[in-house]
Amino acid sequence: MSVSFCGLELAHPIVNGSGTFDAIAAHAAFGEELLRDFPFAAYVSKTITLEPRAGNPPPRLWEASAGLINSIGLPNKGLDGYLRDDLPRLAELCSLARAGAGVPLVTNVMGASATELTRLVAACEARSEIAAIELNVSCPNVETGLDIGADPRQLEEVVRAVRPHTGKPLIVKLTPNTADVALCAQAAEDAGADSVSLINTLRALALAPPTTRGGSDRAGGRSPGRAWLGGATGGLSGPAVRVVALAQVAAVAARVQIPVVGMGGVRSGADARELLDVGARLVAVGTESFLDPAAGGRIARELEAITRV
Amino acid sequence: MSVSFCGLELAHPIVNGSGTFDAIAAHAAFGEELLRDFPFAAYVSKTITLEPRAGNPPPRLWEASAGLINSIGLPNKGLDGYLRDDLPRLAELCSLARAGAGVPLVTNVMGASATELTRLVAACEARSEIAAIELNVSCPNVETGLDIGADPRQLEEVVRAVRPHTGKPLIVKLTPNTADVALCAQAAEDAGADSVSLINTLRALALAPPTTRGGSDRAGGRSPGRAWLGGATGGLSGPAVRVVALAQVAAVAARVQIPVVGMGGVRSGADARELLDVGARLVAVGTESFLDPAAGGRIARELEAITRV
Amino acid sequence: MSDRTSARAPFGRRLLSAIGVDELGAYRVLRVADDGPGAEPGQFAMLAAAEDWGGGEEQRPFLARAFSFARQVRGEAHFLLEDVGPGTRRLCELDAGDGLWVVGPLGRGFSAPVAGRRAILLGGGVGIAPLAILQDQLTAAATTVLLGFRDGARAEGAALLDGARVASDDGSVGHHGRVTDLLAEELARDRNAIVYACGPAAMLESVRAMCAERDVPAQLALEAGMACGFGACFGCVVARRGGGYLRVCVDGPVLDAHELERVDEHAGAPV
Amino acid sequence: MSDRTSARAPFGRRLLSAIGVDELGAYRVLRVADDGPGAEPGQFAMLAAAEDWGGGEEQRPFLARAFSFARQVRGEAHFLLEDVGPGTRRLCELDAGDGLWVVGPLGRGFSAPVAGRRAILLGGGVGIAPLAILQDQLTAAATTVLLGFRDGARAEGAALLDGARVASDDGSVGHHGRVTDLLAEELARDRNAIVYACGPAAMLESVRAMCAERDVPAQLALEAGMACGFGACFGCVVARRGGGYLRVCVDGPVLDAHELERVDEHAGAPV
Ligand SMILES: Cc1cc2nc3c(=O)[nH]c(=O)nc-3n(C[C@H](O)[C@H](O)[C@H](O)COP(=O)(O)OP(=O)(O)OC[C@H]3O[C@@H](n4cnc5c(N)ncnc54)[C@H](O)[C@@H]3O)c2cc1C
Ligand SMILES: Cc1cc2nc3c(=O)[nH]c(=O)nc-3n(C[C@H](O)[C@H](O)[C@H](O)COP(=O)(O)OP(=O)(O)OC[C@H]3O[C@@H](n4cnc5c(N)ncnc54)[C@H](O)[C@@H]3O)c2cc1C
Ligand SMILES: Cc1cc2nc3c(=O)[nH]c(=O)nc-3n(C[C@H](O)[C@H](O)[C@H](O)COP(=O)(O)O)c2cc1C
Ligand SMILES: Cc1cc2nc3c(=O)[nH]c(=O)nc-3n(C[C@H](O)[C@H](O)[C@H](O)COP(=O)(O)O)c2cc1C
Ligand code: FES
Ligand code: FES
Repeated sequence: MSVSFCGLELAHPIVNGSGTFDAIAAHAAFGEELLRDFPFAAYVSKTITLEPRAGNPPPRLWEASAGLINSIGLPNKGLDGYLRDDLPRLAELCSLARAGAGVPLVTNVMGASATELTRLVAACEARSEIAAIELNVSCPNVETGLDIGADPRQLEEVVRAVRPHTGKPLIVKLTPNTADVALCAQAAEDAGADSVSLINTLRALALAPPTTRGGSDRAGGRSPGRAWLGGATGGLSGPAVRVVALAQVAAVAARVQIPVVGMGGVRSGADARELLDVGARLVAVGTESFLDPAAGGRIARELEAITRV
Repeated sequence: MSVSFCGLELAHPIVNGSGTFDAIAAHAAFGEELLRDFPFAAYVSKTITLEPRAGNPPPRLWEASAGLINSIGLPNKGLDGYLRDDLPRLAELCSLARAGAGVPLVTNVMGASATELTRLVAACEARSEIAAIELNVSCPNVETGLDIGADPRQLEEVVRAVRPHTGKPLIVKLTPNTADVALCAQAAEDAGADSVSLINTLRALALAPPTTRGGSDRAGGRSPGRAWLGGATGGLSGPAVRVVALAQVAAVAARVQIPVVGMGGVRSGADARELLDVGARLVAVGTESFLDPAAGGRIARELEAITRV
Repeated sequence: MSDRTSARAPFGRRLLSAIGVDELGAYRVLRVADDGPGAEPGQFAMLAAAEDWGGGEEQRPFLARAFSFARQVRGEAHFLLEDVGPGTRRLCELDAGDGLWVVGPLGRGFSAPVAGRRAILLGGGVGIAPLAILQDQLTAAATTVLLGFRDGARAEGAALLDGARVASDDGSVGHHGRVTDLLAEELARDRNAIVYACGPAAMLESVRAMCAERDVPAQLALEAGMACGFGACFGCVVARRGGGYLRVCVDGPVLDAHELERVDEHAGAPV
Repeated sequence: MSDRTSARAPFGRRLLSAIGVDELGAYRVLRVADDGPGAEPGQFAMLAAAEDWGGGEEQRPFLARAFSFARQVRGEAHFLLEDVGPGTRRLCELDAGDGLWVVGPLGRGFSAPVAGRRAILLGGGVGIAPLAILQDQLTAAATTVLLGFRDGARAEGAALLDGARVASDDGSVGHHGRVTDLLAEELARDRNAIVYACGPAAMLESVRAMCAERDVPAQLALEAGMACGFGACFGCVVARRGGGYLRVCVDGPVLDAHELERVDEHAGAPV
């Protein structure tokens, strides 16, 4: 099932969705088994920003029908902290992954402007540990991420500005919260992106339950319409969004020539197969890894089994 | 729980989503009990177009995770057929509904252009049986419906063109498949709409299962990526979309002054309460009626019980 | 059995309880305590388990599922189930006393045979279900029962009806071949008949064609993916002869063969 | 029990089977056949039923749920459950032999008491769970056990530990009032202690404050809504003293009281 993606040779088409798998924490929790049976053919870092971010106040999670709403708020050490502390460690883990065969490391970055993104991309360009760069222009929890990604014109500008600063594969992660995602994908391709990835989470809202488990009201008195999440609105992921993702990935793959990384609600090899069947080159697994840290490997095996048939 | 909506006095805030309850067919199936316990405080017709439409070829349905994808394609007898055959019958049923108390009849119309919509609206204006008009500018299964509704500028033009032709309450049903639904709601309000309703279904895709129940392939040979629905893509509804609807309704209610009809995945009084809590005036029930034709009434009672607390 | 005016369903879903699930070869017979109105042969109900309906990897079933009344006896409604997916599987696992959401009886059933004509009941696979309750009510008319199955385990379903001639695709029981072969024989012997058929789309299509050719009246009980079962969603359509579509749930499930140009591949029982 | 290096979980979820669910007053004790590594006191596992997880009107649970190891004996892991929602309810209904998806042991457990200090185990409600396995392993050190409950039915949970002094909000059992009243007494008597606490946020916060005041070391086992339990989602955070956030699942669930400015309202056990 090996597949080539923007010049990278991957053992299979399954990778992780940015921000859904912390390889450092997972290694601390699961040890060497994680590296031996590393679930992904490439590893995507969570989103890195120029300045350090603490992330949103809790609560950050809400369980929706067949899905999860998150409002994490992109906590990260900032570019310098990432390059200094995390990148070397991640690079080491990636090189040891798959019993030493190693997996490429993709770094996902987000900036509020073309200037910020350019600095982030330039810094990544300078680091040989980084095999590819993913631009997050789609995070619904951060105003700018949304705005840039939802507007084809702005998106094209930003990608054009960034493109010259790296020779590494440049993946643009699109927002699903837009009228015509294929138009955005087209804009990214026209601006020189090597790949587009989608979907990010769908904008969603969860309200604080009027009463908590004990029957007593957390807020002290019913406060109608009070958002549960510290970040107010959040992003929906998981099985609930799978068919929406499938529609958007199909629309994008039909529009652009560059390879597409499809994701959204994938739980099984059959789900991954469907994204590939509508034109994705790679499939990313996010929320399902929360239910099973080894889900990516299981899905890759299931995919191979179906595909051999 | 009585509520006033654009000058109409409703017994409670629960109505039906357009195209999810055929009162004529339901009366044939359930008889007088339907009228005695009529589940909705107002009745919304399915979408009517100028010309008759047969609708999309089957299959038209797909069950998604915690939701339903439909690609019905707005089958209807066309304006003349509606006014001649269905309207009188619907008006009669509405007058007998709720044990004779009666419920207002809302007619939902869709047109490919301002001209078409104007003709539809003008025709409705002339019929006293119609209490209010809902403009469907959001049906993901029909190109134009999508385009108009997703672009605030176009939407404003259309509503401005239509507005002068009726003195009846004019509800604009927004599409959720857009970058900033509040902007679209604002456009509708600026153009003179009396209310906005949302959400319509989220664009989604279902693929034909590679093998059918018997293990034999319906399509004869695996055809990767073959759409299951006769209409290719469809619209997702039901619990899977509820938190997306909640976010969009909250964003819209925060933006506009006109009353908002909220819908999307409502299964219970608690779900309806949440939509009201974020600012909706009325709540529409769609898919849940398929699981229980009397769901609207149950939800209204649950809502009243919670609200009294 | 009336002429196209069918039994009316109570408004709203009813919470009934399962009496038990019995094996019948490859099939299961679900028995439900049902004090509701009598069903016309050919009518169906929308069923969903009250507990544990959905979830799991697929997060399905979500919607209720349609099943023909196979029999009604003293406050019991019987349904014949074939496990083809998450919904039927869950229903097959119901224990006595488990709750069941039921909407129905729904749809238009079979209409009475024209006096003097022999009734030929032709069923394929799980599609034999509505023919059982039909046979129960066709006491007057002379009837011939022809049933076809994929294999022996399924053929045990024939026990649901009396005096059936059976065909099986694998030859394990009765005629080795299609049940429509038996129909051809019967019609060759005596065409003064009316055919009541339910089964896979391909079977229904050849029944339609054979009867049209020989100009024998035929009533076909169709299937279609359904969300509501009472005409609300317009999802269950089949193409109508002369254009447009019919809603299987309210215009059918039993349709006069003449109403169809052909039987769509999606319009039959599980294969 | 080690010093902050905790037992490592096998990679990936494991399918284990339930041995049974026993009543313990208002709580349930779920016993699981677990051949996995030993858990440190304070560590937890993410649990989900292999069948019938989700669906229904809410279409929940979807994610796995976090539970502290309450005990480990001869290939059995015990979890103390309080039914507060769809996930815990489903787990309380497990029958012997039912499958269970388990990820764990996860997180950082309690650390060994400083030699010579008395260990005070202070638990509130279902939060007593990790104190039971802690007591099992604290054989060496002198221990005092203080447990608080809302009412008598919950107070029966005290049987999980030996020699507990009990307080109940409704006075039905033991001291009529808060368990922290008992802590005040104990610390007044002898401050040369280390406090191990788990329970509702409000309780943990007053334990933190009391111990800070009296400058008694305290380890608090926190809770937080969790999606993954192994540091992947960054969803389970609490504010860290001096800014930033800690992930309860990997930096905790047991935190040194000094790491927190205060215990957030969301960071405790079900009230
Ligand atoms: C009027 C009527 C009467 C019927 N009577 C009977 C009866 O008496 N006995 C009986 O056993 N059955 C009967 N059926 C068929 C029965 O309703 C279906 O077998 C049942 O709905 C299947 O549900 P499931 O969840 O088990 O399988 P599903 O997962 O729904 O799969 C069943 C078939 O539907 C398609 N499918 C697969 N996935 C999906 C999806 N996500 N969304 C939509 N379609 C999908 C495939 O073709 C698959 O083979 C009847 C149907 C109708 C309309
Ligand atoms: C480290 C750790 C150890 C724990 N140990 C134990 C233990 O030993 N025993 C035990 O009984 N419990 C324990 N818990 C708590 C347990 O995990 C929760 O009670 C459980 O997850 C509740 O799930 P539920 O589906 O039953 O209830 P939920 O429906 O998840 O509701 C539980 C609470 O979460 C909130 N909530 C309600 N709806 C939602 C939603 N849709 N999404 C998110 N939050 C919602 C409300 O405050 C509600 O009161 C522990 C938790 C952690 C983090
Ligand atoms: C808890 C959580 C955190 C996420 N963080 C990021 C992030 O930092 N950057 C990003 O581009 N996407 C992020 N995502 C989006 C995922 O990468 C993915 O696009 C989305 O979850 C859909 O896939 P899934 O349904 O398989 O989870 C996050 C998703 C979740 C659930
Ligand atoms: C089968 C089906 C048919 C629908 N037909 C229409 C329609 O004709 N016009 C319209 O404006 N919306 C239509 N809708 C959208 C619903 O009115 C509603 O906006 C949507 O289903 C979300 O609500 P729900 O999740 O409660 O179903 C339809 C929805 C479904 C499921
Ligand atoms: S199933 Fe809904 S209209 Fe027939
Ligand atoms: S629960 Fe996911 S990081 Fe802690």
